[in-house]
Amino acid sequence: MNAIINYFSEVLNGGISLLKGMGITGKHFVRSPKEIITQQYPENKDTLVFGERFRAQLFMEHNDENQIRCDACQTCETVCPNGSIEVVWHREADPETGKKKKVLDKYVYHLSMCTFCNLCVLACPTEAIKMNQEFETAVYDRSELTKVLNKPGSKFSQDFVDKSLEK
Amino acid sequence: MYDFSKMTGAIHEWLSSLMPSILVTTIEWVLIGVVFLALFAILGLVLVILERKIAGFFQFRLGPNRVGPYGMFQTVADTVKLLLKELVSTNKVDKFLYNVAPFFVIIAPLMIMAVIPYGFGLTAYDINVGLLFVMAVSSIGVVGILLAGWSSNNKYSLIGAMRSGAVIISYELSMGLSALLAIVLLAGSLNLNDIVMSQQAGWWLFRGHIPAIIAFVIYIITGTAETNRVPFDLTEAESELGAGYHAEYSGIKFAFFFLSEFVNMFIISALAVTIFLGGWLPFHIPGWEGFNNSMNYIPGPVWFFLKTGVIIFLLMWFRWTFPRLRIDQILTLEWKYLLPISLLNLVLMAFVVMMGWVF
Amino acid sequence: MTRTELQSFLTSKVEGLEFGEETTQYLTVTVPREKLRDFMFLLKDTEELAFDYMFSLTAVDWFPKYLGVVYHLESTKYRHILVVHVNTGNREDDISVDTVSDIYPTAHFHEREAYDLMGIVFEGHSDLRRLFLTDDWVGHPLRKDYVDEANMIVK
Amino acid sequence: MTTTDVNTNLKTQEYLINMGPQHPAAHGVLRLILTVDGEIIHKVDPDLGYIHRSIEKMCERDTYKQIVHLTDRLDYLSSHINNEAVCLAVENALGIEVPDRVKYIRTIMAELTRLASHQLWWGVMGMDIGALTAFMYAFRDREMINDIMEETVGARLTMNYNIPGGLMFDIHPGFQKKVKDFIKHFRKALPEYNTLLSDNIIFKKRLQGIGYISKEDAIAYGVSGPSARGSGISCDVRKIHPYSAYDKVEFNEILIEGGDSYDRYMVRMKEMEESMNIIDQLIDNIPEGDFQVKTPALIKLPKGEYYQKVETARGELGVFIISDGKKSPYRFKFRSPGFSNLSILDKISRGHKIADLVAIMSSLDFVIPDIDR
Repeated sequence: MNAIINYFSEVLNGGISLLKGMGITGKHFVRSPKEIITQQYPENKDTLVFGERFRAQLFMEHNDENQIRCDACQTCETVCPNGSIEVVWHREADPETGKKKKVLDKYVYHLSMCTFCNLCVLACPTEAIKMNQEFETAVYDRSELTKVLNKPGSKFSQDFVDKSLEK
Repeated sequence: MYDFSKMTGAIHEWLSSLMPSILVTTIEWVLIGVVFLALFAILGLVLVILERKIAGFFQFRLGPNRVGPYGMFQTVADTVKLLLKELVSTNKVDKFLYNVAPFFVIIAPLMIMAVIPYGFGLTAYDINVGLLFVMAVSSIGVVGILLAGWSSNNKYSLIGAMRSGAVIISYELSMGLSALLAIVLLAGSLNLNDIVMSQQAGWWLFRGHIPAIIAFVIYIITGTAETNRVPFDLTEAESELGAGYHAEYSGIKFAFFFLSEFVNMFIISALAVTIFLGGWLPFHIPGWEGFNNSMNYIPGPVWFFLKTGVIIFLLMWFRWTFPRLRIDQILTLEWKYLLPISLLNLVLMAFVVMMGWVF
Repeated sequence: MTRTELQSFLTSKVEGLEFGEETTQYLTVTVPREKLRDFMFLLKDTEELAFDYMFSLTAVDWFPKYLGVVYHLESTKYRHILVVHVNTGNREDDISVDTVSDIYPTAHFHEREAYDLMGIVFEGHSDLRRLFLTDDWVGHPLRKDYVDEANMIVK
Repeated sequence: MTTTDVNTNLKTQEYLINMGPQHPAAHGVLRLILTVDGEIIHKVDPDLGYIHRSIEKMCERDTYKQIVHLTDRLDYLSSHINNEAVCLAVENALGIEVPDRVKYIRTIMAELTRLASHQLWWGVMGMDIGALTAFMYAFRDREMINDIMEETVGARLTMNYNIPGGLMFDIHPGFQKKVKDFIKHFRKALPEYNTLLSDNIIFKKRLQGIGYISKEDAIAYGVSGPSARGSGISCDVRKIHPYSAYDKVEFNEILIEGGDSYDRYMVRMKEMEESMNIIDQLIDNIPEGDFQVKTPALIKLPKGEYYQKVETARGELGVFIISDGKKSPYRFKFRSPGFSNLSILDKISRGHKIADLVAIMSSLDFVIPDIDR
């Protein structure tokens, strides 16, 4: 007799547990218009909010006079674990002091090799490079992933460095 | 109640007056075939979008929302895509069986659709062994699944097909023998139209009280198993077998399997409605004459599809809630639980009918 | 058992053990190759030691002398930890070490990994195949003198 | 004819199935070569290496500060805890004591990571068993953790927030409030998880009695983490060898004696509650102070061997460094929890069905990059 009672109580309890589960999904089905978490991506592009620290890709800050804060010290190049940064530079005599100084030619950034570890940004003594929030990095050709970060004709400016370090 | 046989009779007479009878029969066949194929396609499209939308809402998503308003034309786009796709198959398949399998699975639901009463006098093939016909024909579908699994020459497909065979053969038992037979005892007929008409005083689900409710629950469980849907979807078991029996199919052949799953779901629901929920009969509450009269104004087919929709929603609700059973658990459920209970239920029902305890 | 107790206990039981310096994090002991299995049995079966949990097996290339295996053992009962070192004869042809996979089943996988990447042959291992790399791979990548000009970026 | 003759005549043929490397239940690219009789598994032979990146070899090339970001890619679901392991090892070797603030933040972050990992595991477990909706419920909640991480750390998955000597930045001003909001939300959501799956009869039947690991086996095979605690072994590194702020918080080590898949499942479910308790205790008490200690630009560890254990979401992660005094380690070994947990798969899945193997695999919670390294 016990076996029969067990048999039917098992069926009943099993059924109840199933119904409870359906209750959970049912509750969310009824409530779903309020709860929808889908983001309509390309349409909501303008309203997308990122954390200010979100690391998408490296960029170099230029001011209005096309000046940069990078003095080609190559710290970022040595600190990068993946070799995604190449600093191309030459020596030039400073017109005021006459000392020979490094001058940046090209700041080459291989996005394809970057793991967004942020070590270069931390290491930079002049805060010349930063991470921006441009996360759409898909391109049609692999060569487009190799970027030159400094704009043509940009010049290193000590004032610019001082200004930004003050903040 | 509008008798649709008047309309069809009028068409038949009009055609007969124009041409010899053999031509009339041919034209009528073609007409009915076209109508049912259209119904089949429309059902497939509607049910697929419905499933995806409902799944979305269960999961706080939007579901398809790109093609057309609210994504309503998503399935149309998908169908076009599937039609245009290349038919890829491995060269190790058993060519003939591989190609013939999709048609098996599509023919079974098409044939069953012929005997279902959609409205008063709206049945393509009104035979007196309707229920028996349904049970017999629905077994053809599994042949298609077995053929697909076997001919694909893929171990995953084979496992899926064998599971499907085991499940469907065992679940037909409690579905046919007990759940449906219980109502046949009440209605006293195997003809689906007669079963519907016998429910004019009230649906069998309510009139047959406890045994009918048990029969209905068992029918819904077995029906879910017959259509290979969650929690009995182990034939295609996404996480175990990839796609199971249709893993090697692509393009329109895959679409056939896909469609037949949804149309099977419609058929299971339609049968549940016909047998337990009064088919195309309107919803009546005894004593509320005004309410009942106003209900009568809604045409039968609308009632039929409305009720079917409710059952389909129930099946979808199952799918988006439950985990999947294992093969031996499915067979245990059938042989140790459903079959004994439904046999017992049959005896109970016979007793109820004998004592005349039906409302 | 504390570190000093463990050291004196082991010295009394087995001869030829070399203990590491005092400053190391855990008690470190180097075992002669031929005594490894006996030593491991002793560690596992002695009631007072009960080193039943091998949580790490590391293969090391002590370039250019020999290859080595480092076993990290812990007792789930007493929670003391012992590091066992064992070294092969050289790096070229005498590179076998007795297996401990029957004593500590977890070593079964770890030894396959060590064989695959470092090339140490574990004598008596039931199924010593490459684990990560393909069967026809030439060389053992974790060795210090392994050269793969195509895939390795040397800074 | 004797009975033995009948048996030999009835013998069916075994066959091989390749499960993976591309398989929905492999959770990555794990290939299992199954020897099957019908649906009964006779042997499981894991074939690894489909995403082996040789991180240990790369570590021998990099400096200690650079190594940290590689560990994000081991077990990507507990990336913060992996970072922490390397940083702790380096700090201990150098004898650096980090400020309490760092310890607290690290612990909170680690527990958030554990929660996120367990949520993902829960969703995927549901999906492996066939309940598709569970996945979305888990992801809704996991998204909140990811947003917290994005705001404070700057990345959602591969965080790289720890550096030897502390943290990369201080926490975001909104961090504490967001974490509290999340905990409040998740305390309500977790009972839903239990009603939807844990109490479900089908789910229970699928897991109970499947993949039994005995206490002895679990120790011998080096199983660790929730998988071992489901067999009743006390192996929580946070309790046994406390690191960061774990000695300052009260929490229970969840132990269930059963040893089957359902017990492993329940351990993780209850661990989520414990994680929330730990965060509750710490979140309001983060002490003021620096978020990092100055370290030399090029860290050189003294000659010697260093080992650091931490408890990731999957079990015990060990970092073993052999240093020869140079800027890069001489040998860097990760003792990954998944690798040892995988070694028992063959033993416990024999005699079960293919569907059970899927359940066992998700109950052991594999992350393949963790196994392959």
